[in-house]
Amino acid sequence: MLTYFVIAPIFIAVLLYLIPFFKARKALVILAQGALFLAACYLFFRTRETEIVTIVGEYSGFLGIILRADQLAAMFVGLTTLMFLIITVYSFNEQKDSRLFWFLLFIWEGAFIGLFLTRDLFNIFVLAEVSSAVAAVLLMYKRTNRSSYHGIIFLMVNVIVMQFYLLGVGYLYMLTGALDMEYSHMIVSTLDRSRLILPFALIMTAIAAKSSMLPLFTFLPKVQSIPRAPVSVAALFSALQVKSGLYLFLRFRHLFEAIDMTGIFLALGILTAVVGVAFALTQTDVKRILAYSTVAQAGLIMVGLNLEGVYAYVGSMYHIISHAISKSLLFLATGMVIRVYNTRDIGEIRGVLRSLPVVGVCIVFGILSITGAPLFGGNISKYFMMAEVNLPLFITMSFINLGTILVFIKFARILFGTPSEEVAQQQPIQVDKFKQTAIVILSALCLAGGVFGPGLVRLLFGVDATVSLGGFVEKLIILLVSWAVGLLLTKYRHLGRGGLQRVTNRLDFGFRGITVSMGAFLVLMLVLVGVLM
Amino acid sequence: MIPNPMLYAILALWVFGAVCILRERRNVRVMIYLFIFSLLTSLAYFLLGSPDTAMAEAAIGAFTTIFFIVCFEKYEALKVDGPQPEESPAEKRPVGAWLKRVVAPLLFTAVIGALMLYFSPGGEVVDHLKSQYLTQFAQDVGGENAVTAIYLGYRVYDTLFEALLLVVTVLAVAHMSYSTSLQSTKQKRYLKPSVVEIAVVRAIAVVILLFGVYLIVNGHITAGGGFQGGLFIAAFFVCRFLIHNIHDLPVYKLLRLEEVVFASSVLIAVFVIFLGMTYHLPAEHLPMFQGVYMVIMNFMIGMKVACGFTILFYRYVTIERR
Amino acid sequence: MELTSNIIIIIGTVFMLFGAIGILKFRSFSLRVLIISKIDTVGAVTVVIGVALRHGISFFTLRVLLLLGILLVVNPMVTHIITRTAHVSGYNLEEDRGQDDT
Amino acid sequence: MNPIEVAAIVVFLISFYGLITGKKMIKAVVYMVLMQSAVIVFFLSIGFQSGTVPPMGAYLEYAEHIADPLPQALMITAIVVGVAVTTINITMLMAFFRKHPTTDWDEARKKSMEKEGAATLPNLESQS
Repeated sequence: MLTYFVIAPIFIAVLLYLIPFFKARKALVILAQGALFLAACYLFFRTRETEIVTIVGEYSGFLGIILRADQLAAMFVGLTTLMFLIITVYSFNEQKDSRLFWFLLFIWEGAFIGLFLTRDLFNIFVLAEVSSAVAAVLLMYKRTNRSSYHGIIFLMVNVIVMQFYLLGVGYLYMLTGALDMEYSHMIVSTLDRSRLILPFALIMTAIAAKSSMLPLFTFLPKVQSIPRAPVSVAALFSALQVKSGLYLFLRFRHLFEAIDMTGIFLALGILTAVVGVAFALTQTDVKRILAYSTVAQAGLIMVGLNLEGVYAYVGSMYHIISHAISKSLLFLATGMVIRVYNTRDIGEIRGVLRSLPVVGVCIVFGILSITGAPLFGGNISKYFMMAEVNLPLFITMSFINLGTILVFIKFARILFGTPSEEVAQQQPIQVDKFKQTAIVILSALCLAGGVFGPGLVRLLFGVDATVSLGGFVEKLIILLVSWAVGLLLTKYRHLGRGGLQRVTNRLDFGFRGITVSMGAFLVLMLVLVGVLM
Repeated sequence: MIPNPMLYAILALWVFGAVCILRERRNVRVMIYLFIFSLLTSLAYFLLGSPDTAMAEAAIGAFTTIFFIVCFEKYEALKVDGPQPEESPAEKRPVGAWLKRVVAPLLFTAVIGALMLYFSPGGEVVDHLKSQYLTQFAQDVGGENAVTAIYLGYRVYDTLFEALLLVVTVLAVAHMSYSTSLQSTKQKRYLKPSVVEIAVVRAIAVVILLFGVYLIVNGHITAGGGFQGGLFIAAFFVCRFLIHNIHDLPVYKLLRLEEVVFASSVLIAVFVIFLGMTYHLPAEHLPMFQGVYMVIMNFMIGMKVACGFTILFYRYVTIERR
Repeated sequence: MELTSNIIIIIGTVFMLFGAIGILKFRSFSLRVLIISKIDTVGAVTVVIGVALRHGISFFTLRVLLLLGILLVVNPMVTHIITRTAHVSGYNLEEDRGQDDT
Repeated sequence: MNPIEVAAIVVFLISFYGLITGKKMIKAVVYMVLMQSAVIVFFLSIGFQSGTVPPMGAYLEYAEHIADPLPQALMITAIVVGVAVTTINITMLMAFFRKHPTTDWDEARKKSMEKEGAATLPNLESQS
C-alpha cells in the first residue's frame, strides 16, 4: 500500500507533462493534491493503531525493499502533502502555463514522501539525490536565473555529501550484510562499538549538511534567496528540505543507538541557532533574513530533539510542523510583497500593512507564531520544548528566542511606515486571488495550532499534554520581557553592523570553505567519538 | 579465474590516473586523463567480478567525456573576451602562501585519510543475504543473471527512481540549455566526414545497433541489460550524427516518447512486482512469464535510456556548442 | 597449440611495447601517428589472433573473430580521422621539426 | 582492511584534496566523477576474494567464490545517478559561463555577488 503513496505523485507528474489539454491539467493538479492530502490523513489514522509495513514485491526475508510507516513517518508524510497542497494553491495561477514546474513539483513531492517512508539505506541515497537534483532544476530552469552561482554550489555540495553518505552505507553493509534499517539495527546492536565509528561519522556528515548544522549551513539559505527563483520553492526548502535532514537524523540516531552523541549534537544545535541568528541580523535581503532564521530554528529543533524527556521530543516535533507552516507563510507573503515593491532590500520596503492589508496581517500572524506568542503554534511547541529543561539550558533557549525576536523585529519594519511613491501609484494593487487564499489558509493554520494546541498534540503524538497556568504565565512573562528587551535593543543599538558583520563575513564560506568544513566535521566526529568512547 | 596481480596493477594505475588529473592544469589533458581514468575504472570493475557495472561505466565514460569536452570547448571559446589570466607561469611565490595553499590541505587530507583507515571496521564481512540471493533469485525473479534479477526484481523500486532521475536530467538539459526552442533551426556545418569515415561508420553503426539489441534481449541471461543496451543504441544515433552531421531528430517527440516509455515501465513494475504477481501465478507458467517480464522491462529501460542519451548528445553537440 | 598461441600473444605485446617506447622517443606528430596506428593494428590484431588460437574452435572464438573484424575496420579509421583533422585544421607537415607540440 | 579498500579511499581523498584546493569550477565536477568511481570500487570490493567470478550464468553451478550480486546491482544505479547529476551540473556550469566567462571559484563568487548578492541593488525586477 505504501508504494502507491510514492508512485502516485510520480505517475501524475508524467501525466501532467503528457496531457495536451490545458483545463484537464489544471483540474488534475488540484484534485491530485487534495486526494494525496486526504490519503495522507487516512494513513496517519491507520498508523495510530499499528505500524504499516510494505515489502515491495512481497519477497521473503530482507531481500526486497521494505517501506515502513510508523507515526513519525506518517506525520511527515502528512506535513509534506499539506505543504505541497498549499504551494499548489499558491502557484496555481502564476505557473499555470509551465508544464515543467508542475512536473518537477509532483516529482519532488514523490521523492519527499519516499524519503519519509523508506527504511532502506540505499533507497535513501537515491531519493535524496532525486530530491536535490529536482530542487536545483526547479530553482534554475528559468532563463532569468539560470546562471546562479548558489544553485550550482547547492547541487555540488549535495552530491559530494551524498558520496560521503554512500561510503558510510558501504561500511554498514560490510558490517551488517543488509540494507534494511531495522534489520541493520538488530545486528548493529550486537557489534562492538568501535567498529561503528567510521560509518557513523560519514553518515552524520551527510545529515549535518542536509539539516544545515553548524559548519555546513552557508549554502542552504543562499539557495533560498536566489533573486528570481520561485518563492514557493524557497518556502518548500525551509519547510521540508531542512526538515528531511532532521528526520534522517532521528532515524540514524535510532540505528546507531550504541553511540551516544546527544551532548555533541546539543552543543551543535545551540551553536547553529546562535550563528543563524547572527547571520539573519546582518542581512539586508528580506528573503535571506527568513532563510537564515530557518537555520536558527533548525538548530533549536536539534536542541529539542537531543533533550531528555517526552515533552522535549513532542515539543520539537510540534515545532517542526509549526515552523514549517509559519515560515512558509512568511516566505509566500514576502514573495507577494516583493512582487509589488520590486525590491528585496529591507530598507526600502515600507508600509505593507497600508498597501497590502491582507498580506500584512498574514505576516503579523506568521511573526507572532514563529516568535512563540500566546495563542499561536510556536508558543505551544516552545512551551513543551522548555518544559523540563534545567536552568542553564532554559536561559540559553530563552536567549535564542530573544535572538529570533530581534530578527523578526527587524523584519517587521517592512510592515509600518508609508509605502514609497512608486508603490502608492500602483492603485489598485493587483493581488492574485489564489496566492491570497493560500496565505490566509496558512495563517489560519498558525492560529489553529495555538488555540487547539494541546488537543493537536494529543492527536498527533498521543501524549496527554496540558498547558499549566503557572507555566504559561511564566513563559508569557519571559516572552514579554524578551519583546521589550528586543525593542529596546533595536531602538538604541543598530544591530547587524560592525563586529557582527565582520564575524559573519568570516564565516560565510564559498564552495571550498564548505568542502573543508565537511572534512572538518568528519574529523570532529571521528575524534570525538573515538576519544569519548 | 581472474589473476590478482592484474587487478592490483590496474588499481595502481587507477590511483596514478587520479593523481595525474590532480596535477594537470591544461583542460584538454584533463579530458584525456579523465577518459583513460574511466577506462581503467571500467577494467577494475570487470576484474572485481562485475561485468555489468564495467559495461555501464565504459559506455557512460564515453558519453560523459563528450559532455565535458563540449563544456571545455565552450569555455575556451567564451574565455577570450573574459579578462582573467589563465595558467600563470611558475612565478616565485612566498613560502607562507605555499604552506597555506598546498601543505595545509595536504596535511588535512592526510589526517582525514589516517583517521578513516584507523577507524575502518575491517574484520569479517557479513554476507548472509548474498547466499539467499544466489539461491533464490532464479525462483523469485527468474533469469540466470543475479545482478539483473536484483536490478529488475528485488530492487526495481530503486531502478524506477534512477530512471526518473534520468528523465529529470533530460528535461532539465532540454529546458536549461542556451537555446529556448527545443528544435534547432540553424544548421551549422562542421567538418564534412570523408568517404572512408562514412563507409566505416556505416558498417560499424549496424554492429553497434545489433550489439545493443543483443544486450537488451539477453540481459537476464548474461552480462548487460537495459541500461547498457540503451547506451549502445544511443551510440548508434551518435554514429548517425557523425555521418550526416546535422541535427534533424524531432527532439520534442523523443522527449514525449521517453516519458511515455517511463510511465509504462512504472505501470509494468507496479502490476508485476509491486502487486506480487509472481506469487499468484500457477507454477508451470511462471518461468515463461518471468522471462517475458524481464525482457520487456529491459526493453523499456533500454528505450528510455536510448532516447535520453540521444537527446542529451544532440543537445550538447549541436545546440550548446553554438 | 597452447605454445603457438602464447608465442603469438607475446609477439603482439612486444609490438605494443615497441610502440609505447616509440611514442616516448619520437617527438613529431606524424611519427607518433604512425606508431599509434602500428599499436592499434599490428599489436592488437596479433594479440587477438593469439587469443582465438588458444581457445580452438568454439563459440568464444567466433566472438573473438568478430572483435578482430571490428578492430581491423575501426582502428585505421581512427588514425585516418586524427591525421585528417590535423590536416584540415592547418597542420603543416613541412614545418614539423619534431618539437614537443603539447 | 584489504588493499582495494585502501586504493578506493586514497582516490576518494585525492578527489577531496582536489575539491578543497582546486580553483576551477569544471575541475570540481571532474573530481566529483572521481569520487563516485572511488565509492563504487569500494562497494564492489566488499567481500571480494582472489578468484571471484561474476554471479551469473554457468558460474553459479561450479564456482567457489561468487561475487556478491547486491552491491553490483546497487552500483549500476549509483552510476546512473552519478551521470545524471554530473550532466545537470555541466549544463548549469555552461549556463554560468555564458553570463560570467570564468571558471575560478573566487572570481565567480565576486561576479555573482554583484548580481545576486546583497539586495543593495534597487529595482530588481523580481518575479516572485
